Amino acid sequence: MDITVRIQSDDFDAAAEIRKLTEGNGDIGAVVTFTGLCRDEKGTLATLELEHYPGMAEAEIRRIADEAATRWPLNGVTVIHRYGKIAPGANIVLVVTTSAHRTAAFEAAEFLMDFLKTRAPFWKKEWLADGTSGDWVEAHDRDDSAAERWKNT
Amino acid sequence: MDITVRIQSDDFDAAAEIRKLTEGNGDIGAVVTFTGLCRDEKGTLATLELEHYPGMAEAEIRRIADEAATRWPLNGVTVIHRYGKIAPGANIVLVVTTSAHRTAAFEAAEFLMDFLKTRAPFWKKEWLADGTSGDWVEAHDRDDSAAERWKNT
Amino acid sequence: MKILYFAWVRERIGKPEEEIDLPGNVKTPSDLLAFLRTRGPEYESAFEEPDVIRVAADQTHVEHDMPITDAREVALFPPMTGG
Amino acid sequence: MKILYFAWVRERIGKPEEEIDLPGNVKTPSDLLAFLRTRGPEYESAFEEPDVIRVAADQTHVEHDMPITDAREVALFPPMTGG
Repeated sequence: MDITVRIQSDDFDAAAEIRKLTEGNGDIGAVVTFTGLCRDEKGTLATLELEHYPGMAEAEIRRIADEAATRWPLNGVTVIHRYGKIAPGANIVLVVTTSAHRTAAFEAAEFLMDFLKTRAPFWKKEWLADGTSGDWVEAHDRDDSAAERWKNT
Repeated sequence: MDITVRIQSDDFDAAAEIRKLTEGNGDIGAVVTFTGLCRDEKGTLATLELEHYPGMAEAEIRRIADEAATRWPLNGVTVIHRYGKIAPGANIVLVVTTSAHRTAAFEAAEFLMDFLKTRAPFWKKEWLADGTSGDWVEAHDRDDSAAERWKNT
Repeated sequence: MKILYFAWVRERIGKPEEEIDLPGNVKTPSDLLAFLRTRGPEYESAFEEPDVIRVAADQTHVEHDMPITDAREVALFPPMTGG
Repeated sequence: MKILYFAWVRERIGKPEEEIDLPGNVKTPSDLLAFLRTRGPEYESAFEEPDVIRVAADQTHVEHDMPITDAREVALFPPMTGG
Protein backbone atom coordinates (compact mmCIF):
# COMPACT_ATOMS: atom_id res chain seq x y z
CA MET A 1 0.00 0.00 0.00
CA ASP A 2 1.39 3.28 -1.23
CA ILE A 3 0.23 6.13 1.08
CA THR A 4 1.40 9.68 0.38
CA VAL A 5 0.32 12.66 2.49
CA ARG A 6 1.57 16.16 1.74
CA ILE A 7 0.71 19.47 3.43
CA GLN A 8 1.96 22.31 1.25
CA SER A 9 1.33 25.91 0.24
CA ASP A 10 2.16 25.16 -3.41
CA ASP A 11 -0.42 24.05 -5.93
CA PHE A 12 -0.62 20.41 -7.02
CA ASP A 13 -1.08 18.57 -10.30
CA ALA A 14 -3.77 15.89 -10.17
CA ALA A 15 -2.53 14.23 -13.37
CA ALA A 16 1.03 13.90 -12.02
CA GLU A 17 -0.29 12.34 -8.80
CA ILE A 18 -2.43 9.85 -10.75
CA ARG A 19 0.62 8.93 -12.82
CA LYS A 20 2.80 8.36 -9.73
CA LEU A 21 0.23 5.94 -8.27
CA THR A 22 -0.51 4.00 -11.46
CA GLU A 23 2.70 3.85 -13.50
CA GLY A 24 4.01 0.31 -13.80
CA ASN A 25 1.19 -1.01 -11.63
CA GLY A 26 -0.89 -3.41 -13.73
CA ASP A 27 -3.21 -4.41 -10.85
CA ILE A 28 -5.05 -1.09 -10.87
CA GLY A 29 -8.42 -1.00 -12.63
CA ALA A 30 -9.91 2.11 -11.00
CA VAL A 31 -8.61 5.55 -10.09
CA VAL A 32 -10.83 8.07 -8.30
CA THR A 33 -9.75 11.64 -7.69
CA PHE A 34 -11.45 14.32 -5.65
CA THR A 35 -10.30 17.91 -6.09
CA GLY A 36 -11.68 20.58 -3.77
CA LEU A 37 -11.63 24.08 -5.24
CA CYS A 38 -12.06 27.51 -3.70
CA ARG A 39 -15.46 28.89 -4.80
CA ASP A 40 -15.64 32.62 -5.58
CA GLU A 41 -18.94 33.08 -3.66
CA LYS A 42 -20.39 35.04 -6.59
CA GLY A 43 -17.41 37.41 -6.68
CA THR A 44 -17.56 38.49 -3.02
CA LEU A 45 -14.48 36.45 -2.03
CA ALA A 46 -10.98 37.89 -2.57
CA THR A 47 -8.95 35.13 -0.91
CA LEU A 48 -9.43 32.14 1.32
CA GLU A 49 -6.79 31.81 4.03
CA LEU A 50 -6.14 28.32 5.34
CA GLU A 51 -4.58 28.01 8.76
CA HIS A 52 -3.34 24.59 9.86
CA TYR A 53 -1.68 22.83 12.77
CA PRO A 54 1.72 21.82 11.39
CA GLY A 55 2.69 18.28 12.33
CA MET A 56 -0.79 17.27 13.44
CA ALA A 57 -2.29 18.02 10.01
CA GLU A 58 -0.05 15.43 8.36
CA ALA A 59 -0.32 12.96 11.26
CA GLU A 60 -4.12 13.10 11.37
CA ILE A 61 -4.54 12.73 7.60
CA ARG A 62 -2.16 9.79 7.68
CA ARG A 63 -4.27 8.16 10.40
CA ILE A 64 -7.38 8.63 8.22
CA ALA A 65 -5.56 7.18 5.18
CA ASP A 66 -4.35 4.20 7.22
CA GLU A 67 -7.93 3.57 8.34
CA ALA A 68 -9.13 3.70 4.71
CA ALA A 69 -6.43 1.20 3.76
CA THR A 70 -7.67 -1.28 6.37
CA ARG A 71 -11.30 -0.91 5.26
CA TRP A 72 -10.88 -1.22 1.49
CA PRO A 73 -8.56 -3.22 -0.81
CA LEU A 74 -6.64 -0.22 -2.12
CA ASN A 75 -3.41 -0.10 -4.11
CA GLY A 76 -2.63 3.50 -3.20
CA VAL A 77 -3.85 6.66 -1.52
CA THR A 78 -2.54 10.19 -2.06
CA VAL A 79 -3.80 13.19 -0.09
CA ILE A 80 -2.46 16.70 -0.64
CA HIS A 81 -3.87 19.59 1.39
CA ARG A 82 -2.80 23.18 0.79
CA TYR A 83 -2.49 25.92 3.40
CA GLY A 84 -1.97 29.69 3.18
CA LYS A 85 -3.74 32.06 0.82
CA ILE A 86 -5.88 30.44 -1.87
CA ALA A 87 -7.40 32.41 -4.74
CA PRO A 88 -10.97 31.79 -5.95
CA GLY A 89 -10.96 28.95 -8.47
CA ALA A 90 -7.69 27.51 -7.14
CA ASN A 91 -7.12 24.03 -5.72
CA ILE A 92 -7.45 23.35 -1.98
CA VAL A 93 -7.31 19.59 -1.56
CA LEU A 94 -6.64 16.48 -3.64
CA VAL A 95 -7.51 12.89 -2.80
CA VAL A 96 -6.51 10.05 -5.15
CA THR A 97 -7.42 6.41 -4.51
CA THR A 98 -6.52 3.42 -6.66
CA SER A 99 -7.88 -0.12 -6.52
CA ALA A 100 -8.57 -3.14 -8.71
CA HIS A 101 -12.29 -2.27 -8.70
CA ARG A 102 -14.29 0.93 -8.72
CA THR A 103 -16.40 0.49 -5.58
CA ALA A 104 -13.38 0.42 -3.25
CA ALA A 105 -11.81 3.44 -4.94
CA PHE A 106 -15.03 5.48 -4.80
CA GLU A 107 -15.93 4.59 -1.21
CA ALA A 108 -12.41 5.19 0.10
CA ALA A 109 -12.23 8.62 -1.57
CA GLU A 110 -15.57 9.63 -0.02
CA PHE A 111 -14.48 8.31 3.38
CA LEU A 112 -11.23 10.28 3.18
CA MET A 113 -13.04 13.51 2.29
CA ASP A 114 -15.66 13.06 5.01
CA PHE A 115 -12.97 12.64 7.67
CA LEU A 116 -10.67 15.33 6.26
CA LYS A 117 -13.55 17.76 6.69
CA THR A 118 -14.24 16.87 10.31
CA ARG A 119 -10.84 15.76 11.69
CA ALA A 120 -7.97 17.38 9.76
CA PRO A 121 -6.78 20.48 11.67
CA PHE A 122 -7.39 23.18 9.06
CA TRP A 123 -9.46 26.36 9.42
CA LYS A 124 -10.67 28.61 6.63
CA LYS A 125 -10.94 32.39 6.91
CA GLU A 126 -12.52 34.50 4.18
CA TRP A 127 -10.99 37.76 2.95
CA LEU A 128 -13.59 39.74 1.06
CA ALA A 129 -13.44 41.52 -2.28
CA ASP A 130 -14.43 44.82 -0.60
CA GLY A 131 -11.10 44.74 1.31
CA THR A 132 -12.49 43.67 4.69
CA SER A 133 -11.66 40.55 6.58
CA GLY A 134 -14.65 38.26 6.57
CA ASP A 135 -15.43 35.54 9.06
CA TRP A 136 -13.94 32.22 9.88
CA VAL A 137 -15.89 29.65 7.90
CA GLU A 138 -18.26 27.74 10.17
CA ALA A 139 -18.24 23.98 10.36
CA HIS A 140 -21.32 22.32 8.83
CA ASP A 141 -23.51 19.83 10.65
CA ARG A 142 -23.87 18.04 7.31
CA ASP A 143 -20.13 17.28 7.39
CA ASP A 144 -20.48 15.66 10.82
CA SER A 145 -23.41 13.57 9.55
CA ALA A 146 -21.36 12.55 6.51
CA ALA A 147 -18.56 11.30 8.75
CA GLU A 148 -21.04 9.55 11.10
CA ARG A 149 -22.33 7.28 8.34
CA TRP A 150 -19.05 5.30 8.25
CA LYS A 151 -19.30 4.31 11.93
CA ASN A 152 -21.47 1.24 11.39
CA THR A 153 -19.93 -0.04 8.19
CA MET B 1 -24.97 22.31 -17.58
CA ASP B 2 -21.97 21.40 -19.65
CA ILE B 3 -22.26 17.79 -20.88
CA THR B 4 -19.50 16.35 -23.09
CA VAL B 5 -19.54 12.77 -24.38
CA ARG B 6 -16.77 11.43 -26.58
CA ILE B 7 -16.26 7.94 -28.01
CA GLN B 8 -12.73 7.68 -29.37
CA SER B 9 -9.85 5.28 -29.99
CA ASP B 10 -7.28 7.86 -28.86
CA ASP B 11 -6.14 8.19 -25.28
CA PHE B 12 -7.44 11.03 -23.10
CA ASP B 13 -5.90 13.44 -20.59
CA ALA B 14 -7.83 13.64 -17.31
CA ALA B 15 -6.12 16.89 -16.29
CA ALA B 16 -7.06 18.60 -19.56
CA GLU B 17 -10.70 17.51 -19.15
CA ILE B 18 -10.80 18.80 -15.55
CA ARG B 19 -9.38 22.11 -16.77
CA LYS B 20 -12.00 22.44 -19.52
CA LEU B 21 -14.83 21.97 -17.01
CA THR B 22 -13.48 24.23 -14.27
CA GLU B 23 -11.64 27.10 -15.95
CA GLY B 24 -13.33 30.42 -15.33
CA ASN B 25 -16.13 28.73 -13.38
CA GLY B 26 -16.04 30.05 -9.80
CA ASP B 27 -19.16 28.13 -8.69
CA ILE B 28 -17.36 24.79 -8.65
CA GLY B 29 -16.20 23.50 -5.27
CA ALA B 30 -15.82 19.80 -6.08
CA VAL B 31 -14.41 17.81 -8.99
CA VAL B 32 -14.57 14.01 -9.03
CA THR B 33 -12.86 11.93 -11.70
CA PHE B 34 -13.08 8.22 -12.32
CA THR B 35 -10.52 6.64 -14.61
CA GLY B 36 -10.95 3.01 -15.61
CA LEU B 37 -7.70 1.28 -16.57
CA CYS B 38 -6.95 -2.00 -18.34
CA ARG B 39 -5.57 -4.45 -15.76
CA ASP B 40 -2.76 -6.75 -16.91
CA GLU B 41 -4.33 -9.83 -15.26
CA LYS B 42 -0.95 -10.78 -13.76
CA GLY B 43 0.79 -10.60 -17.13
CA THR B 44 -1.53 -13.01 -18.97
CA LEU B 45 -3.25 -10.25 -20.96
CA ALA B 46 -1.66 -8.93 -24.18
CA THR B 47 -4.43 -6.57 -25.28
CA LEU B 48 -8.03 -5.78 -24.51
CA GLU B 49 -10.17 -5.18 -27.58
CA LEU B 50 -13.21 -2.97 -27.12
CA GLU B 51 -16.01 -3.32 -29.65
CA HIS B 52 -18.78 -0.73 -29.61
CA TYR B 53 -22.01 0.18 -31.36
CA PRO B 54 -21.20 3.48 -33.10
CA GLY B 55 -23.93 6.06 -32.70
CA MET B 56 -25.75 4.24 -29.95
CA ALA B 57 -22.68 4.33 -27.66
CA GLU B 58 -22.66 8.11 -27.66
CA ALA B 59 -26.47 8.40 -27.57
CA GLU B 60 -26.83 6.02 -24.61
CA ILE B 61 -24.05 7.67 -22.58
CA ARG B 62 -25.62 11.04 -23.26
CA ARG B 63 -28.96 9.72 -21.96
CA ILE B 64 -27.21 8.52 -18.77
CA ALA B 65 -25.44 11.89 -18.37
CA ASP B 66 -28.73 13.75 -18.88
CA GLU B 67 -30.33 11.59 -16.19
CA ALA B 68 -27.45 12.37 -13.79
CA ALA B 69 -27.90 16.08 -14.49
CA THR B 70 -31.56 15.90 -13.49
CA ARG B 71 -30.79 13.99 -10.28
CA TRP B 72 -27.89 16.09 -8.93
CA PRO B 73 -27.02 19.82 -9.00
CA LEU B 74 -24.03 19.47 -11.32
CA ASN B 75 -22.07 22.15 -13.14
CA GLY B 76 -20.61 19.76 -15.70
CA VAL B 77 -20.22 16.14 -16.79
CA THR B 78 -17.59 14.74 -19.15
CA VAL B 79 -17.53 11.11 -20.24
CA ILE B 80 -14.90 9.72 -22.60
CA HIS B 81 -14.96 6.04 -23.55
CA ARG B 82 -12.28 4.49 -25.72
CA TYR B 83 -12.72 1.67 -28.23
CA GLY B 84 -10.29 -0.51 -30.18
CA LYS B 85 -7.15 -2.16 -28.83
CA ILE B 86 -6.15 -1.13 -25.32
CA ALA B 87 -2.82 -2.14 -23.79
CA PRO B 88 -2.53 -3.29 -20.15
CA GLY B 89 -2.18 -0.24 -17.90
CA ALA B 90 -3.80 2.07 -20.46
CA ASN B 91 -6.92 4.17 -19.97
CA ILE B 92 -10.37 2.83 -20.95
CA VAL B 93 -12.91 5.29 -19.60
CA LEU B 94 -12.99 8.71 -17.94
CA VAL B 95 -15.86 10.30 -16.02
CA VAL B 96 -15.55 13.83 -14.64
CA THR B 97 -18.29 15.50 -12.58
CA THR B 98 -18.23 19.02 -11.13
CA SER B 99 -20.54 20.57 -8.57
CA ALA B 100 -20.62 23.18 -5.81
CA HIS B 101 -20.45 20.39 -3.20
CA ARG B 102 -18.75 17.05 -2.99
CA THR B 103 -21.71 14.74 -2.36
CA ALA B 104 -23.35 15.55 -5.70
CA ALA B 105 -20.07 15.14 -7.60
CA PHE B 106 -19.29 11.78 -5.95
CA GLU B 107 -22.77 10.30 -6.30
CA ALA B 108 -23.16 11.41 -9.91
CA ALA B 109 -19.78 9.89 -10.87
CA GLU B 110 -20.74 6.57 -9.26
CA PHE B 111 -24.15 6.64 -10.95
CA LEU B 112 -22.54 7.30 -14.33
CA MET B 113 -20.09 4.42 -13.93
CA ASP B 114 -22.78 1.99 -12.73
CA PHE B 115 -24.92 2.72 -15.80
CA LEU B 116 -22.00 2.84 -18.23
CA LYS B 117 -21.17 -0.71 -17.14
CA THR B 118 -24.67 -2.06 -17.68
CA ARG B 119 -26.13 0.10 -20.49
CA ALA B 120 -23.36 1.52 -22.70
CA PRO B 121 -22.98 -0.73 -25.79
CA PHE B 122 -19.34 -1.80 -25.42
CA TRP B 123 -17.94 -5.33 -25.30
CA LYS B 124 -14.48 -6.39 -24.16
CA LYS B 125 -12.51 -9.25 -25.69
CA GLU B 126 -9.22 -10.44 -24.24
CA TRP B 127 -6.18 -11.24 -26.37
CA LEU B 128 -3.72 -13.30 -24.37
CA ALA B 129 0.03 -12.97 -23.90
CA ASP B 130 0.51 -16.52 -25.24
CA GLY B 131 -0.77 -15.35 -28.65
CA THR B 132 -4.23 -16.90 -28.47
CA SER B 133 -7.52 -15.12 -28.53
CA GLY B 134 -9.12 -15.31 -25.14
CA ASP B 135 -12.79 -14.98 -24.37
CA TRP B 136 -15.28 -12.19 -24.44
CA VAL B 137 -15.37 -10.74 -20.93
CA GLU B 138 -18.55 -11.82 -19.14
CA ALA B 139 -20.91 -9.31 -17.58
CA HIS B 140 -20.94 -9.34 -13.79
CA ASP B 141 -24.08 -9.71 -11.68
CA ARG B 142 -22.46 -7.26 -9.26
CA ASP B 143 -22.64 -4.57 -11.95
CA ASP B 144 -26.37 -5.15 -12.38
CA SER B 145 -26.84 -4.88 -8.59
CA ALA B 146 -24.81 -1.67 -8.53
CA ALA B 147 -27.09 -0.14 -11.16
CA GLU B 148 -30.23 -1.42 -9.40
CA ARG B 149 -29.47 0.56 -6.24
CA TRP B 150 -30.27 3.87 -7.98
CA LYS B 151 -33.83 2.81 -8.88
CA ASN B 152 -35.41 3.85 -5.58
CA THR B 153 -33.45 7.02 -4.92
CA MET C 1 -35.21 -4.24 -41.56
CA LYS C 2 -31.53 -3.69 -40.87
CA ILE C 3 -30.27 -6.11 -38.21
CA LEU C 4 -26.92 -5.51 -36.46
CA TYR C 5 -24.90 -8.00 -34.42
CA PHE C 6 -22.13 -7.29 -31.91
CA ALA C 7 -19.44 -9.20 -30.00
CA TRP C 8 -19.95 -12.98 -29.85
CA VAL C 9 -23.35 -12.72 -31.51
CA ARG C 10 -21.58 -11.16 -34.51
CA GLU C 11 -18.82 -13.81 -34.42
CA ARG C 12 -21.24 -16.74 -34.29
CA ILE C 13 -23.42 -15.42 -37.10
CA GLY C 14 -20.34 -14.46 -39.11
CA LYS C 15 -21.41 -10.97 -40.18
CA PRO C 16 -21.85 -7.59 -38.52
CA GLU C 17 -25.18 -6.71 -40.13
CA GLU C 18 -27.71 -7.70 -42.73
CA GLU C 19 -30.95 -6.50 -44.29
CA ILE C 20 -33.80 -8.96 -43.70
CA ASP C 21 -37.41 -8.93 -44.86
CA LEU C 22 -39.30 -9.96 -41.75
CA PRO C 23 -42.58 -11.91 -41.84
CA GLY C 24 -45.59 -9.92 -40.62
CA ASN C 25 -45.87 -11.92 -37.41
CA VAL C 26 -42.48 -10.64 -36.13
CA LYS C 27 -43.60 -7.81 -33.87
CA THR C 28 -41.21 -7.97 -30.85
CA PRO C 29 -37.57 -8.90 -30.11
CA SER C 30 -38.83 -12.28 -28.85
CA ASP C 31 -40.51 -12.89 -32.21
CA LEU C 32 -37.37 -11.75 -34.04
CA LEU C 33 -35.07 -14.06 -32.08
CA ALA C 34 -37.40 -17.03 -32.67
CA PHE C 35 -37.55 -16.21 -36.38
CA LEU C 36 -33.76 -15.79 -36.73
CA ARG C 37 -33.14 -19.17 -35.05
CA THR C 38 -34.88 -20.83 -38.02
CA ARG C 39 -32.33 -19.38 -40.45
CA GLY C 40 -29.53 -21.88 -39.81
CA PRO C 41 -27.06 -23.37 -37.33
CA GLU C 42 -25.04 -20.13 -36.98
CA TYR C 43 -28.19 -18.30 -35.82
CA GLU C 44 -29.18 -21.24 -33.65
CA SER C 45 -25.76 -21.01 -31.96
CA ALA C 46 -25.89 -17.23 -31.49
CA PHE C 47 -29.37 -17.28 -30.00
CA GLU C 48 -29.38 -20.63 -28.17
CA GLU C 49 -30.11 -18.71 -24.95
CA PRO C 50 -32.42 -15.96 -26.23
CA ASP C 51 -33.01 -14.57 -22.73
CA VAL C 52 -29.42 -13.36 -22.43
CA ILE C 53 -29.57 -11.38 -25.69
CA ARG C 54 -29.97 -7.62 -25.32
CA VAL C 55 -31.85 -5.66 -27.95
CA ALA C 56 -31.74 -2.06 -29.17
CA ALA C 57 -34.30 -0.59 -31.58
CA ASP C 58 -33.03 2.52 -33.36
CA GLN C 59 -30.17 2.76 -30.87
CA THR C 60 -32.35 2.60 -27.75
CA HIS C 61 -32.55 -0.37 -25.37
CA VAL C 62 -35.84 -2.28 -25.58
CA GLU C 63 -37.30 -5.19 -23.63
CA HIS C 64 -38.05 -8.48 -25.39
CA ASP C 65 -41.80 -7.88 -25.38
CA MET C 66 -41.82 -4.36 -26.77
CA PRO C 67 -43.00 -3.55 -30.32
CA ILE C 68 -40.20 -3.07 -32.85
CA THR C 69 -42.18 -3.06 -36.10
CA ASP C 70 -41.51 0.66 -36.67
CA ALA C 71 -37.75 0.42 -36.11
CA ARG C 72 -35.35 1.20 -38.93
CA GLU C 73 -32.52 -0.83 -37.33
CA VAL C 74 -32.50 -3.44 -34.61
CA ALA C 75 -29.29 -4.57 -32.88
CA LEU C 76 -28.80 -7.88 -31.04
CA PHE C 77 -25.89 -8.30 -28.65
CA PRO C 78 -24.66 -9.92 -25.42
CA PRO C 79 -24.80 -8.14 -22.04
CA MET C 80 -22.51 -5.12 -22.19
CA THR C 81 -19.08 -5.03 -20.58
CA GLY C 82 -17.92 -1.45 -21.07
CA GLY C 83 -16.73 1.02 -18.46
CA MET D 1 2.69 22.53 29.46
CA LYS D 2 2.80 24.01 25.97
CA ILE D 3 -0.66 25.26 24.95
CA LEU D 4 -1.41 26.07 21.28
CA TYR D 5 -4.33 28.07 19.89
CA PHE D 6 -5.66 28.11 16.34
CA ALA D 7 -8.08 30.16 14.21
CA TRP D 8 -10.49 32.39 16.20
CA VAL D 9 -9.31 30.92 19.49
CA ARG D 10 -5.82 32.22 18.62
CA GLU D 11 -7.21 35.58 17.50
CA ARG D 12 -9.25 36.12 20.66
CA ILE D 13 -6.41 35.16 23.00
CA GLY D 14 -3.95 37.18 20.93
CA LYS D 15 -1.13 34.65 20.70
CA PRO D 16 -0.53 31.32 18.91
CA GLU D 17 1.00 29.47 21.88
CA GLU D 18 2.27 29.80 25.41
CA GLU D 19 3.93 27.73 28.12
CA ILE D 20 1.74 27.49 31.23
CA ASP D 21 2.39 25.84 34.61
CA LEU D 22 -0.89 24.10 35.28
CA PRO D 23 -2.26 23.53 38.80
CA GLY D 24 -2.35 19.89 39.88
CA ASN D 25 -6.15 19.69 39.67
CA VAL D 26 -6.11 20.23 35.86
CA LYS D 27 -6.36 16.68 34.58
CA THR D 28 -8.64 16.88 31.50
CA PRO D 29 -9.46 19.35 28.69
CA SER D 30 -12.59 20.36 30.67
CA ASP D 31 -10.41 21.26 33.65
CA LEU D 32 -7.98 23.11 31.38
CA LEU D 33 -10.72 25.19 29.73
CA ALA D 34 -12.21 26.10 33.12
CA PHE D 35 -8.75 27.08 34.40
CA LEU D 36 -7.89 29.17 31.33
CA ARG D 37 -11.17 31.10 31.58
CA THR D 38 -9.93 32.51 34.93
CA ARG D 39 -6.88 34.07 33.24
CA GLY D 40 -8.61 37.15 31.80
CA PRO D 41 -11.26 38.50 29.45
CA GLU D 42 -9.45 37.35 26.28
CA TYR D 43 -9.59 33.74 27.54
CA GLU D 44 -13.15 34.23 28.75
CA SER D 45 -14.05 35.37 25.21
CA ALA D 46 -12.20 32.50 23.48
CA PHE D 47 -13.76 29.83 25.68
CA GLU D 48 -17.20 31.29 26.39
CA GLU D 49 -18.72 28.17 24.84
CA PRO D 50 -16.28 25.51 26.02
CA ASP D 51 -18.32 22.68 24.47
CA VAL D 52 -17.53 23.83 20.92
CA ILE D 53 -13.76 23.81 21.53
CA ARG D 54 -11.86 20.85 20.07
CA VAL D 55 -8.76 19.55 21.81
CA ALA D 56 -5.65 17.69 20.68
CA ALA D 57 -3.09 16.25 23.07
CA ASP D 58 0.29 15.64 21.43
CA GLN D 59 -1.32 16.08 18.02
CA THR D 60 -4.11 13.55 18.56
CA HIS D 61 -7.79 14.41 19.02
CA VAL D 62 -9.05 13.87 22.58
CA GLU D 63 -12.46 14.17 24.21
CA HIS D 64 -13.06 16.73 26.95
CA ASP D 65 -13.05 14.11 29.71
CA MET D 66 -9.84 12.27 28.76
CA PRO D 67 -6.63 12.59 30.82
CA ILE D 68 -4.06 15.01 29.37
CA THR D 69 -1.62 15.25 32.30
CA ASP D 70 1.08 13.35 30.38
CA ALA D 71 0.85 15.48 27.25
CA ARG D 72 3.77 17.59 26.13
CA GLU D 73 1.56 19.93 24.11
CA VAL D 74 -2.17 20.55 24.10
CA ALA D 75 -3.94 22.45 21.31
CA LEU D 76 -7.32 24.19 21.59
CA PHE D 77 -9.22 25.18 18.47
CA PRO D 78 -12.66 25.59 16.84
CA PRO D 79 -14.35 22.84 14.81
CA MET D 80 -12.24 22.18 11.72
CA THR D 81 -13.17 23.44 8.27
CA GLY D 82 -10.54 21.90 6.00
CA GLY D 83 -11.07 19.75 2.95
